[in-house]
Amino acid sequence: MEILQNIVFVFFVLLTVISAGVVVFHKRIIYSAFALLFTFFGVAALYVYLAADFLAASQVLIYVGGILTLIIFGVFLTAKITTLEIPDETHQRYIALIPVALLGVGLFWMIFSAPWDSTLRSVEPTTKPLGKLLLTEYLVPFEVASMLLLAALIGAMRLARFYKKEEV
Amino acid sequence: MSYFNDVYTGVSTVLTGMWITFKHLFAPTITIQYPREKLAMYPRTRARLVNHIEDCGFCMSCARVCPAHIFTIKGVKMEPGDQERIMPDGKPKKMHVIQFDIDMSKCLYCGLCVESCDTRSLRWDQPQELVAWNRDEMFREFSDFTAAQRAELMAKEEARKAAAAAVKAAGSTGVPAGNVGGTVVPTVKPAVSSPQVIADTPASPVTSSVNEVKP
Amino acid sequence: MTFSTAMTSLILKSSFAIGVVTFVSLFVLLAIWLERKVAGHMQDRLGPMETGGWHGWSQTIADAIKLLIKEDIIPDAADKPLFKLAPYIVFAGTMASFAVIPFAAMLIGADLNIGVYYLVAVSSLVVIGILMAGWSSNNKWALYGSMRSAAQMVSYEIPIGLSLLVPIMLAGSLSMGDLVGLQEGGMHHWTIFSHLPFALIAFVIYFWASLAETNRTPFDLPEAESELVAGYHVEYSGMRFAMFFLAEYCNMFVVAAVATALFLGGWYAPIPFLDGPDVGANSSMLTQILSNGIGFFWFTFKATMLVLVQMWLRWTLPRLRVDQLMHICWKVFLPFSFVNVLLVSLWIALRK
Amino acid sequence: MTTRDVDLPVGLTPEKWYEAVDAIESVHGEKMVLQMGPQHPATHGVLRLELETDGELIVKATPHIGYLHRCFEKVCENMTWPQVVPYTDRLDYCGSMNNNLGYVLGAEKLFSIEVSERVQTIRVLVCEMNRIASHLVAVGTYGLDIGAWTPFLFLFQAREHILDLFDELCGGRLLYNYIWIGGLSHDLPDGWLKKVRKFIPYFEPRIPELNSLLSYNKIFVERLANVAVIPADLAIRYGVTGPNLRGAGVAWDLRKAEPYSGYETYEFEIPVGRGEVGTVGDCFDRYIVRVNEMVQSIRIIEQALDRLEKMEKDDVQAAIPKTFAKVPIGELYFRTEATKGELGFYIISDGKQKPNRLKCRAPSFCALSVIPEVSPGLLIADMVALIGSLDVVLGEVDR
Repeated sequence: MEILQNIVFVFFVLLTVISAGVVVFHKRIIYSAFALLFTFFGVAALYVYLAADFLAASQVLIYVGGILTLIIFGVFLTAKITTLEIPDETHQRYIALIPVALLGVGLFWMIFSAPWDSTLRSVEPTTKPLGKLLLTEYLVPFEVASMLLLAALIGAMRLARFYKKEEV
Repeated sequence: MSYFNDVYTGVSTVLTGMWITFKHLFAPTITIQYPREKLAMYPRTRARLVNHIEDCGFCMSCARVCPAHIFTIKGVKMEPGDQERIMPDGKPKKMHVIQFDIDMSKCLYCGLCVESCDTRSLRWDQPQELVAWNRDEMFREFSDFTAAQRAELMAKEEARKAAAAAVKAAGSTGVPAGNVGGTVVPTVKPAVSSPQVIADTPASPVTSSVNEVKP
Repeated sequence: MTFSTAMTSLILKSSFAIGVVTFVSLFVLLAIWLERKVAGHMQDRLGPMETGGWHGWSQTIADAIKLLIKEDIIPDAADKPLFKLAPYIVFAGTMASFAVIPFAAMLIGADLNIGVYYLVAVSSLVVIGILMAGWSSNNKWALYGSMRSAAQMVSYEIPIGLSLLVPIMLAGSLSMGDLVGLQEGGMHHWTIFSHLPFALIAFVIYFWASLAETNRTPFDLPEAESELVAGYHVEYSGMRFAMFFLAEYCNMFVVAAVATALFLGGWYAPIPFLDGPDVGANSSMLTQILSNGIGFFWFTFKATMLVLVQMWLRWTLPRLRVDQLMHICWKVFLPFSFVNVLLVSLWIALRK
Repeated sequence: MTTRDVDLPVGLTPEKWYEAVDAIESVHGEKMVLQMGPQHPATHGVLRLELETDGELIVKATPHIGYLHRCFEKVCENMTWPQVVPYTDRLDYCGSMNNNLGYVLGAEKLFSIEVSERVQTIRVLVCEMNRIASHLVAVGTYGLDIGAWTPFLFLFQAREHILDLFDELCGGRLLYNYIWIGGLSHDLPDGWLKKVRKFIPYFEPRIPELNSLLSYNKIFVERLANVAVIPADLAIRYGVTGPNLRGAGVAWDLRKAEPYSGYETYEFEIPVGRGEVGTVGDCFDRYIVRVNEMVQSIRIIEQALDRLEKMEKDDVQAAIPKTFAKVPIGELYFRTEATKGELGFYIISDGKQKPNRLKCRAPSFCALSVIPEVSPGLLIADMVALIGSLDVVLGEVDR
């Protein structure tokens, strides 16, 4: 069983990494957007391996169902999307090397220093503690975030409603 | 308040509609299972033209009245020895109808030809299935003359015409060749070698004499 | 976990998956036939009567074979990789939902403790598939259809989620097994009847919103044949079209199954007398099979009845317009379900 | 069209706002051109609409016609006077009897033919039955356009009864060629009037059923109310007639205004749009006028039946001229109220056996010409509702 699980794990890792590569490197923006679907999905699968099933489902629900849909809408609404050429020449590549290298070092440090728990655990119900924490300890951040989103929502509506259909 | 009113009318009209369709769910069906059950055709239904050629007197009224020129009719005058036949309208048959073709693919199904047929030889029949695999099947021939007979009769007619023309050329004032039967004037020009009379809508006054076809 | 038990569980799971796929295919064949029959009889006709003898029972099979052997046409200007991928994503998104559908007490693919949440999440995959189909067809009508569909499904997920919250709050669990298990013991224990009127309102809202989720009349704007010809699958033919079709009918079953599980008592019979025998830890194999079989029957029966209601509505109602669709979602369903959730939580708090 | 709302954000002058909007529009002011038709299911035939859309909002709509052009007018110039009648069948193929009547009455006026009262009554009877059949198609397919399938089939059941009656009467189900210059092609078959009599109690309950299933369904009403309003002045300006004009609130019906075939002796009302659920002249008014006209047609049919049952049988072909040899020279315009509106025939005769010129004034053509005027600002779904409510028949538009 270990082997099988490892195979599945490697599959999801590859799915995530390769599709993330497509997102970054593909020249057609629509492909990048759709490749994001597989990235999100792979990441959700990795969450399941970390016994975070609620987070996995949230990942799919919010990122795939909400954000990715929005991104694709945005891409669709981009003018002349079919003929859009993304310039692939990089500018100032030597200067860019410095932050990239720093970022890489940071990431690798994180990867190697993090205490990885590689034992497989059965999925425990996480919803109850999550809900409890959200409504007790993290109540203020939770509410502040929701207020922010609400404000953004209302603002977006205010902006979008500026055109008004004339009463016929 | 109008908001709740809208919600109420929305729900209630949907339920009313559902009730109506639900009642129809158990209503007897009105369709029939076609290949097994067939509806009777009405006697006047315009489905396919048939010509009962023995009654056809070559009066050409169908061809003249047809808006779509679907008829091709040829006739030759009967010899005195040929079998005489009294037509339904009381007059003796005077012409052999050597060709009577109907191109149903051009037909408008207006029924003017059937109504104009004095002898009621042209009628509608009501086949249950009116299908054809190709256009040739829509082309219907009604003359009961074989090709050989037709050629023979046409040769005879030609000989007669030639004789008449010869007489005419000799200075005699003969009766115009085509004036037969008093129904139509198939004007045959002597110059044309073939004596065929192709039906076309002539510019002559259109007879619209109509008999009620009681099927 | 020893290797043999692991293999047994793997085989069991795979056979369950195969069983689900078989069941779904059979159900879709039945549902399409049923749809035609319902439509026919509502319109005073008979529907298909020829193929296969009794009331044309094999008409759908014939159609499926026809679709299978049809030429697979891909438009020249279509975005070919996406065009080919889209039906599978839609199909996968729909089939993934079946993992948590509780057909019977022991016939649940995976009784996740976040069952309902998982279901809501995977259904969003379908949106992406539809967007992909509409975009890649390179057809303006298809694009309109997919945009409408995506907007509609994203919007209607909110009233669906809120109305599903009511039984979840009442049961205090997200697991499908728990949600159904609490409704044992006759019709008056079903959520829809045991918690009047909140559960009833939630059920009605869920059912209507699920029509939008499955693109059925009166919310069939993405397909609207008189407006958008066929919407997002206008360019699809043959097997790829069949995938969309299959997914659509699967979706109908999924939403009906969720309604059954959460509101209508799941696998329990209306009267306890009609339930299967009780199953304990040491019941015989036969008892287990019998009990689950009867449960399976009741579950599919109820879900099929709901699917029939969906068909009934389809053949009764006209279609809404885009702005009215959004109006109903945001200004009717959403306030009603919000108030409903609030009242339920108050009620729960007061009862304690 | 879209106009800018007046309530600007605080501190933003209209000038600034317009500037900003223009800047935005110049970036993505692209309009999408959408070809609706000629194969589109909602265009009722082979109409092509070139829609310029901004999202789902229509900015401009241009109808393109001619996909069903059959040279009707030119063909008629090569047909003898009675031969034209079968061609008029094909104008508005849903209301052939009315087309026959329009031309025949014009020709009868030319030839100064008087037909007997019985023939006139039969003509009125069949024309009103045909009007019901035509409106059933219009209303039924309208339901189909809006997405309701079942009413369509219910209405076609009723239409099938009428077509069966016509089949028995003259042998044609759709193209009748029944009304001839100076008479009718056939007399009534035995027992036919009784069958028509039986049709009335069958048909009358269909209308309330239709109303509760479709007409007053909330979704249907919402789809039609206030959509694509054609006000009375616009309708008159474009020459829109028939139920479309009456839907705009103008009680104009040639059967009342210029009665022919003895319509003045029948009691019936002209249903007009009253803005029941929205504005006068919206899609719903045009729709409901058709439904109400069916009720009025039933009234006329009942009266005609009463008269016919009392009348002595006479030769319906008595007034048909044996030959059309003496053709008067002159020109005339005769108009009748066909199912779609004012159907006029402008006939020029130069004394020959064939019309010198036959101009047909088709009501659907005028109705179609309103589309560019009223369509800006509609959604695509509204466009479908608009075309359906105008009830255009392309056979008549293209001729």
